[in-house]
Amino acid sequence: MIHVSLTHYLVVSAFLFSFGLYGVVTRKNAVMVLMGIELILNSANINFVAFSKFGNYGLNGQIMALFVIILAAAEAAIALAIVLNIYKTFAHVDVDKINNLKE
Amino acid sequence: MNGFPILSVITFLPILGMIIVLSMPKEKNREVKIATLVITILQVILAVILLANFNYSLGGINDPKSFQFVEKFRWIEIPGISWIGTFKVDYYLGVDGLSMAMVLLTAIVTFIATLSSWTINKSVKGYFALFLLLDTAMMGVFVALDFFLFYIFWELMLLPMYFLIGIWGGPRKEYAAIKFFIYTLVGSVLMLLVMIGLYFSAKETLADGSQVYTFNLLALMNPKNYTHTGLLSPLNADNIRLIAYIGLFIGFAIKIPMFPFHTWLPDAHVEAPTPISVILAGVLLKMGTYGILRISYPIFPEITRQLMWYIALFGMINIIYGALVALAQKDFKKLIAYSSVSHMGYVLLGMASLSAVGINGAIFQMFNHGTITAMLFLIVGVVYDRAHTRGIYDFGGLATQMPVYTGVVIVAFFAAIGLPSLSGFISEALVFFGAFAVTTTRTLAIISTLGILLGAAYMLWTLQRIYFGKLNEKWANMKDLDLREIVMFVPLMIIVIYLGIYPSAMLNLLHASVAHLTNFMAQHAQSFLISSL
Amino acid sequence: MSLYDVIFYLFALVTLVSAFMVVTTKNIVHAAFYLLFTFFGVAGIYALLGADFIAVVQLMVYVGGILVLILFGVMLTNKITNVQIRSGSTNLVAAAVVIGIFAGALLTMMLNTRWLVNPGKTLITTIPQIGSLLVKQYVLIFELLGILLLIALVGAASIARKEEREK
Amino acid sequence: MSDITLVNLSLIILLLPIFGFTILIFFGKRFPKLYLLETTFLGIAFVLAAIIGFVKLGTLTEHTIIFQFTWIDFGKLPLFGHLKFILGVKIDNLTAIMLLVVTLISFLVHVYSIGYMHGDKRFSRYYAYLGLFSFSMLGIVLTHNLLTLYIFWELVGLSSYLLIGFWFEKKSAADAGKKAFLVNRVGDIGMFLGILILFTNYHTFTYDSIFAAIGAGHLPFNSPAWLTAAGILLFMGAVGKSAQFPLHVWLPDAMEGPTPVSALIHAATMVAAGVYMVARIFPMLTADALLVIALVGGFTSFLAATIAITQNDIKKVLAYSTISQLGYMVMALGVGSYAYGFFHLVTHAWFKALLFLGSGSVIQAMHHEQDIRQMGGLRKKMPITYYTFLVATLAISGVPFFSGFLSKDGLLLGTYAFGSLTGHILIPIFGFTVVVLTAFYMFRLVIITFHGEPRNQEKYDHAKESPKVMTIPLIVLAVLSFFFWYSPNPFSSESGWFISKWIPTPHSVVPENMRFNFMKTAGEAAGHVQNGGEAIVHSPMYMEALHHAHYPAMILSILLAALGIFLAYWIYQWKKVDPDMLADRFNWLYKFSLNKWYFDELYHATFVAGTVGLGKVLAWFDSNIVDGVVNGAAWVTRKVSQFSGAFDHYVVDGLVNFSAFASGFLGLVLKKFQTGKVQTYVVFVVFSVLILLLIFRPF
Repeated sequence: MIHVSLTHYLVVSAFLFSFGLYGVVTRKNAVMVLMGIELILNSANINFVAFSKFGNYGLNGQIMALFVIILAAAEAAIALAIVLNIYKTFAHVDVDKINNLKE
Repeated sequence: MNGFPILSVITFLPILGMIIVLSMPKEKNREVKIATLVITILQVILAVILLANFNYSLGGINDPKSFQFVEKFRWIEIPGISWIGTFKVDYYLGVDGLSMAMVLLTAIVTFIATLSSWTINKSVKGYFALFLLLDTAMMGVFVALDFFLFYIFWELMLLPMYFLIGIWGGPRKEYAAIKFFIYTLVGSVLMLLVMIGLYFSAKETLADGSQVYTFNLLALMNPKNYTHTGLLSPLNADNIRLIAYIGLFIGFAIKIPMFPFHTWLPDAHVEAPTPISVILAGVLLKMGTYGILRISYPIFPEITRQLMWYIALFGMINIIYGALVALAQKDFKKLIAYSSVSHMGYVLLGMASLSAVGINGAIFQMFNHGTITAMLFLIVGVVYDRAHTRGIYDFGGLATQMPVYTGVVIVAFFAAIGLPSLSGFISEALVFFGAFAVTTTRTLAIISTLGILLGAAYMLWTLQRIYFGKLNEKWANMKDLDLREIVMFVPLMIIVIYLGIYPSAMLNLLHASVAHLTNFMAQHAQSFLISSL
Repeated sequence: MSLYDVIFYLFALVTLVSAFMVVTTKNIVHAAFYLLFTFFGVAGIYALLGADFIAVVQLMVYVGGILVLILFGVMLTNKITNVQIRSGSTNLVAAAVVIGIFAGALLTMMLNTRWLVNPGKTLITTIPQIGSLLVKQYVLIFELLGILLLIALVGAASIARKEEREK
Repeated sequence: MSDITLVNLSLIILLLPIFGFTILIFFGKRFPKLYLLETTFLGIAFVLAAIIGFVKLGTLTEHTIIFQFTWIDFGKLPLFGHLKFILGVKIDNLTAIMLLVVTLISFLVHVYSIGYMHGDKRFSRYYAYLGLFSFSMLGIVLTHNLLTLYIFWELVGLSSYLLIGFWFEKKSAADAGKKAFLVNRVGDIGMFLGILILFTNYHTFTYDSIFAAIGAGHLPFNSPAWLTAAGILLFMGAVGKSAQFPLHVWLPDAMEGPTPVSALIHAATMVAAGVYMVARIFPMLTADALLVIALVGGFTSFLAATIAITQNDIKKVLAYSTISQLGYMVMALGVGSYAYGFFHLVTHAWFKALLFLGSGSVIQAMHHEQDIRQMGGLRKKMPITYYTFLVATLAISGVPFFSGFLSKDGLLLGTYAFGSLTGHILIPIFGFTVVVLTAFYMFRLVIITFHGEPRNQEKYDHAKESPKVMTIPLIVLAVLSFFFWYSPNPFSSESGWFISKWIPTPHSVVPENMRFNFMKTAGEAAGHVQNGGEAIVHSPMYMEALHHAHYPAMILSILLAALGIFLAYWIYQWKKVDPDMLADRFNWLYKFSLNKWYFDELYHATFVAGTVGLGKVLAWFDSNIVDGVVNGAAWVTRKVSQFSGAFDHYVVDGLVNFSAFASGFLGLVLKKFQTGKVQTYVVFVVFSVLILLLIFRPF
């Protein structure tokens, strides 16, 4: 078995991304959608850190990962606030039924 | 006065007022009016302070040292443009006798127009904001000494005027506003072309010794500053200065308005609300003649001399034609509008003579026409406010009903006729003295004296049709002037009578500048011509 | 197969399995807990990659912050009394097909690309370097993110509160 | 009394009326009694004028006082040198006499108006206007330069306008005021041009400076023709103001004003201003100019007299008689009979004012009836009015022992001598014909109005003598119409103080070759009688001619006057001939005279209609051609823009519309994809990325 290399990490991240995407696409509950998004973000972060280790860019990748985490926190806060609002408005958080944007 | 930027203050004070007015709540109509009034009063006070500190012995015109209250600094500077070097525009303000008279006139007429705007009830806030913007633009035109700056103010004035006529005007306001706008815009375009042409024809030497293209009017007046290749340079054998002069002249002539470019005026006047007519006739028309004196004359002295007969001819046509057409009008306001055409003819005639007396008379006439026509339009406004009609034949016998008003009317009408002891006479007389003294314009001056008769004819006929005779029963309830209207008329009447009895008050202000201008033109007409050989 | 490799596979397994559970389980609360494991796994991967600081931050922010937030979200948006905590899914098959293809493409890309690998020296600790980068090279972004967080905080509070005030 | 005191007094006289005017305009409505103030002011002015008169005429006869100050200083100018407009007062004998005349008549009219205008609703306004008029008239009299003369000239025009149109509710009154002002303006344009010529050449307005320059041989534009032109143009002002042919048409209409105003302005003072002005500029008039003046004056006097004999309105008769007499004065000046021309101005002022005031008295007694055919027999009802009126009639007819005889005789003598010296006999013919006509129409007026039986019994019954406030001015003026004020000898004024002392004929400054032969200085040494103040411009030849003409002219004029009076009595008193029969016999002549030679109609058809018509044509031109070009340009622009609009619409926009249609179609299709669900979109995104991956195959 070969030694763990960059590709391994990338494959893990690719799977994680796909799972996250699957979550975002299939889930009805807005909170679950959010969870999917978190997964996607994490997968991206893994790539950043991995490239930071194996690439030629020093610690910049880690810094980016850090920023992504911060943004994720902000995004989660806002998104949940919105979800709360949606809940107050529609009494549910089913994204399937929230399609007032149509027409 | 040292260091205090009084000209900037007097020019931009209305902008401040505009901001104040805009920040007021919409329903505070009265407060908006009072704020505007305060601003215009402040402006009059500033103008009086200017006058009190004005040195009557300094000429101005082309001499930077004898301009007063000068403010000059670099406004726009873009260095290192490949084919023109440094592009620079100065913020350059200053007054001499010529502009001082106009600044005074603007301040006074604006104040009066504000009082007259009291009856405006439709979107008051917007009206007064535009009004104050217009005020700034007018003031700016008269104090700017940089062509670029002048042009900006000139154009700036167009915008509020368009809306003031187009929104607050009479039944055909859109037509009138568009006509005014397009006419003036045509003039502006011509002016812009000449301005650019001049810019690329002369270079100013800066303090550090470098030479740059310039918009500085004073630098453009010096034949030494012109380059050999400039299109409008007298040094260039292929120059097109004559065409440029005519273009520029048409640009200004539209504003005067000179026959045959005058037809926007009656429409604009008839449709504009009274205060705007007052401003239009009182100040805006002066911009044309002011521009000619400030820009065309000193920058193109040799061509002015070449064309003086034609200018006088158009002056004469304006006088006679305007008066004859006025005679046939049935609309009171239109009649006054045509009388403006006729009266501005005197200004042209006096200017065309190129003699000191004639130019003195012309500038004095500009001032007097400003005050007198303001009164005339206010007079129309008074009846229009009450009767909502302006047909001359709709009235009759108002003298019985409104004695105070009729007294004012008589003073104003006779001032317009040029009755001695009222200001209009001196200026018209000086115009004739000047124009007659010069051989070129003598014949035209003689013909133009007919205007004195025709002026009296249409004015007295109007006086008789509207004010004398039996009272039309329809107007038996018409009220005489109220206090606000009296306050509106009294300052103008005082000015008209005071300047009629003691014209030196104004002429002293002018004569250093006018003498300087005529001397300058006499000398430089030669040097401009010689350098072109 | 070194210990390093073993630990990597362990973490990768934890991460992927729990992530799969997150997106497949019907129970929201369960999903949240699976998510917790995912975050742990990812943190482990960070640690394996020598990013100790990021790993710690991952734990603190995701586990300590975001996850709690999500749980609160779950609590607040599902009627606890009804215990209707299950959540449905849509278009399962179609999504699975599309995303399967996508994942395939992604994996192909990952595997077929010849990555430029230049393993630098492994640092014992990255914290001083990250700190100095943050206050030197990235100081502007750093500050901006601080402001962004503040805004997000205020914004979230304001959005969430709005309805109540109207009532 | 020093010069400066006299100047100050004269300035006080000048300013008192305008002061009164200001007060009355502003406070007249609140204090209705203020008119008394104005009257008092005029009284004071008269007293001061009398003082000036006594001092000036008594002790300083040969001395001219000039006081001047700078009004506008232009500094040094190219073309004009150091230019100043100077205002000033000139007090010589002419001024002193005129001051007396103006202030006294003005005062009397003020007093008279208290009675005449009693109860008018604009009483204060009336007095204010009178004050304005007095001020302006005194200004004309006092000024020493042409510019101020012109200024006051226009101001009297204004006050005349206001007073003629005083009852502006009447359309005819308002019309008359306008007509007066405009007709005067025509003359004023000429005068203004004359001033322009003089100013352009001499850069001054002062009479004396101009005369000095001409005397030094400096002609306008170096041409004698221009000097003549300047003289005639200035005279045009007088033609307007003194109602000379062809601008005489305004004066009869001006009778629409209140009668005292007619007396003051349109008989005694303002209309005489023209004559006064000609007298002022007399030294610079060339022979040609003088001849024009004489002919205009002579013709005017004849024209007006012929009209006066048929008029039936009492004021119209007097108006034409005024024009005729003014023509006399102008003619006198034209023939070089300077002193008599001015003398006639003074005497005429008294008796013509008297006639008008008398007519006012009659009109009021008859309840504003002005038609003499409604009057008759008023002698018994109104004795004071009648006798004073009679005195004035005798004076104007040139009957010895009255003032009119002295002046008229003198000026007829002048025309006689002129005719015999130059051969222009038309002028003396005019002069002597008018004597007959004047005597005839004046006595016709007196006889029809005061003698015989009343024609309108009802009005007659109500008529009564006017109150004292009106009759006293009549008496004062009547007294002034006797000969003894002017000369101790009732048959000749030569020994009188007017001619021998007070009014010396000024030097002509015109170059020798442009004067009449008899006015040349060459060889005049013998006739140059300085001490008598006479004959300064006149050569011995002229003196001799004058001497020869003396008795023939006097006898002729007395006989002709008698003839006129006799004819009037023959026809109207003794009714030997029926006037209606005469009118029928000479129908067209009668019509011609009655309709004032059709001048009004002529002017109206030509000048007025012409101007108004031209105005209308130009207004049409303006709104259709000039503006039409503008609107046409706008139309063309619009058409072009419509065309390009069409192009835009069908071609450019066609493409656009097509693409819009296409996108609409697509939209219909794609609408299916717009589910409004975020997740669907995500799937699309993923799908797209997949497609991109397939296309670019980055692996």
